[in-house]
Amino acid sequence: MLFAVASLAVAVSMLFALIRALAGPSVFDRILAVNMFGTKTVLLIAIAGFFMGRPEFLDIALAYALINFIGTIAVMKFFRYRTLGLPRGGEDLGDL
Amino acid sequence: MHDHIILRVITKLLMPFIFLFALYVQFHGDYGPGGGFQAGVIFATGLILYALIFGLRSAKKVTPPRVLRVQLALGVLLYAGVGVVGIMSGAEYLNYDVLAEDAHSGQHLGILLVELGVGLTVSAAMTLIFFLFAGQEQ
Amino acid sequence: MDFPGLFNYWVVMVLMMIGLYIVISDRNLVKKIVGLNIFQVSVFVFYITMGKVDGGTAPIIGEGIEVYSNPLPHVLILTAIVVGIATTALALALLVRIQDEFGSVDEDAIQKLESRQ
Amino acid sequence: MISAQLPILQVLLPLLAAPLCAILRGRALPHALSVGTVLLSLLVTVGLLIRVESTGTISYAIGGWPPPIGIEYRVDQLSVIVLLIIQGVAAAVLVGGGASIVREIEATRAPLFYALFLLNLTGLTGMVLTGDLFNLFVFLEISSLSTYVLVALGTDRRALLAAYQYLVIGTVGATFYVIGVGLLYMMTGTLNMADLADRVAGVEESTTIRTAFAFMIIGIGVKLGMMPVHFWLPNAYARAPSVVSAFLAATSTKVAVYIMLRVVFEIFGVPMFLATHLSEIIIGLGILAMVVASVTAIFQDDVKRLLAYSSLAQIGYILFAFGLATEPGVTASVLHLFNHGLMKGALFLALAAVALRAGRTRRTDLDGLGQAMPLTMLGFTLAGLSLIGVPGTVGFISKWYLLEAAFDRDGFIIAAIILGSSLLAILYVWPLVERAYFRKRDPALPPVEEAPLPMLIGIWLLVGANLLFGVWPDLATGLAERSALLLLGGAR
Repeated sequence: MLFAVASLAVAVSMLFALIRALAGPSVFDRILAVNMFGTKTVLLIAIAGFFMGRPEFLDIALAYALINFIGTIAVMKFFRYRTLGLPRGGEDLGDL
Repeated sequence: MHDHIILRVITKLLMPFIFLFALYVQFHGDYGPGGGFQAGVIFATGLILYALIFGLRSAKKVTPPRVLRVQLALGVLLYAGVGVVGIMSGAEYLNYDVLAEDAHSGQHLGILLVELGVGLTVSAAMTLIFFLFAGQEQ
Repeated sequence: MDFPGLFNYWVVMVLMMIGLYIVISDRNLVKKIVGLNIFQVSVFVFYITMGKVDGGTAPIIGEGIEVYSNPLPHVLILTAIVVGIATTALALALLVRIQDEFGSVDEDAIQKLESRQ
Repeated sequence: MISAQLPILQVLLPLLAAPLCAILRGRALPHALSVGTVLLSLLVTVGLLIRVESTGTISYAIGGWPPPIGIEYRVDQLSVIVLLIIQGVAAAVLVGGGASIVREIEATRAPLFYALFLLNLTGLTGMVLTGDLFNLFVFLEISSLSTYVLVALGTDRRALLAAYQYLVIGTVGATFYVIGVGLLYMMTGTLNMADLADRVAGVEESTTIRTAFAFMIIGIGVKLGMMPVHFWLPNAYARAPSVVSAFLAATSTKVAVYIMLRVVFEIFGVPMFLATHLSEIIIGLGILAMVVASVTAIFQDDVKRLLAYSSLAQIGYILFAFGLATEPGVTASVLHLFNHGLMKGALFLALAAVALRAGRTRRTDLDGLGQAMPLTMLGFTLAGLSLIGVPGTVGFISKWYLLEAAFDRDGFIIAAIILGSSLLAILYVWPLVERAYFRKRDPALPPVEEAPLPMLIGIWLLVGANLLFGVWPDLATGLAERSALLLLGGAR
């Protein structure tokens, strides 16, 4: 019961994130929404692991959180500088 | 450039933990979820994060593509080489029983080495792929 | 437990058809790769749902757990996922070269370029 | 001790050499390493041939896990005949292709080229040896992925498009195959071919098995260039580097046919093949390919493309004989699979020599080459005659068995079509020979000289095999007949 309520709550907030991701309007809204969606996925995995008595799921949640974080940074950098490598042309060192 | 100080600091804080986590997944693979492929990807993720924040050039200084290519080949050789040890000692290819005194620890050692090979190859391949696509001139 | 029934196969089939349709119909070469990925993912879903055992949990050894899902399809599909990643990376690398050589990733534009020569 | 390890060595040698090649620098070292590997592999194949002929089917359990739990490598007559063609052509192509590789592959890419070539060889060999359906898929993808890159290395920029097209269609094909394997696994709970053959028999009538059958046939059909899904093949063969064309044309579609033979006859069995009317469909598609592809070949300007269409037509012959599902039919199919590999290997390698010396491979580039490159063109002509089916060459042996198979089913019309298609082969081969011997080379073009010695050795090894197996066909026909027996009777 508790599991159903908890996952329903997370699912509803994921739905909201999804709506924002589809509605936009700006690209940064969408990125933020997708990032939030990913965070909620981590939460969902953690909840599932907790209530099913499988703490091993936390490893998966951790890996997903990591990928989500780096993915968001990569997308942000790409939209800001239009490249993943060299933001200011050839001579610059290409860091943020 | 110092205008993204938060990202820089967070990255520096996070990187060791990412690598630690990768190693955990690598060597914990025979007890929990994980294994060479997942560990390799997580390890590469750390390098990719570094390249994203501190630039491709400094990332290439840390892990030159040439070294990555050798690492990639070595991983495959390690994988195949473990199997060859089986042949050398008269058993079948990839038979790990002969790696140690008793079959059980032999299996354990064998799968550990094979997963290490997979991890090396995957992390090198993922990083190389990122370098390739990020290095495109616009 | 009647509701799910063959539900997973419907999902798989719909995804598969969407993917295949994009691969065949879209003129943009990058979108073709996206379609190809959807197509492959449908097969991954197919394998993973296939291994589910009623009442079974994730196949990680734990204390006091009796029933596990069948891990073999998961292992097989892990291999297929790796292959899928390799294919996608290779396709994208080819596309980068195509963009360099032809200046476009649109099938029609490239064909026009070719026929003019 | 070593003889027990032969099946795995066959796969392992190129697999170990490939990463080593990738590490090395320059051209000479990787070339030497890969030539050594390929020759050693050929030796292993001969060892396997001797063992199979003396003791029958070999089974090798990887990791010591007995089948059907573990992955099993099985070697029987059918595997050996396909292995012979793969390893033989690989050896001839690598020994002979050195100069062509120097011309068409940049120095920085050379080590990777050799690594990919060896990986491709690994994949093809593995597909032939493995007795496990999913392991087969893995090898299929190893060989396919390396093939895509090899095709993309072509000098022409359109090679990129050809590789892309091949990648998309090839991946769809491979995925179809995986779906089929998944459905089979769902019904039977095993992936081992021999085990599957037993278990499918019990559930043969179910829709799931038939769906699996359909998916697998379409998936493999894409890979072997079956007529309606063949369009990737001419582009890929025509635009790949010459050496790669020679290797691919002689081996990759053959291995796909081999898988089709195994899947259809060993796992599903003849009754189901006939009951689903697939037999008629495949015969029809084969005949369609024979006629349409031969006619298309006549009108091609690029000789490489012409030979690619000719390959499609030859696959038509193989498929037609395969579709008969009788013992003479399957024998002819296996035999033609072997013989066609020899002919196409020789033709494409000779063409690689032409591309090396004359620069291009359009029809007009062949003018007067009979005088300028006498040995190369003599080899080309002999292989061309073999393609037509002149007595004394392997082509004749193939045609003989094909006709026998057709008459066996009272297929007089089909026999007439086979003969007619051979006439079409004359129409597309003869003009090339005529150009080479009876026309003068355009004086405005730079003069050409004979191909380098290693290349001639490679070409004449294959041409010699064409003649040898044409005069003394016992080895190939014996193997083919026994594999037909094995496929049609042994598994059940």
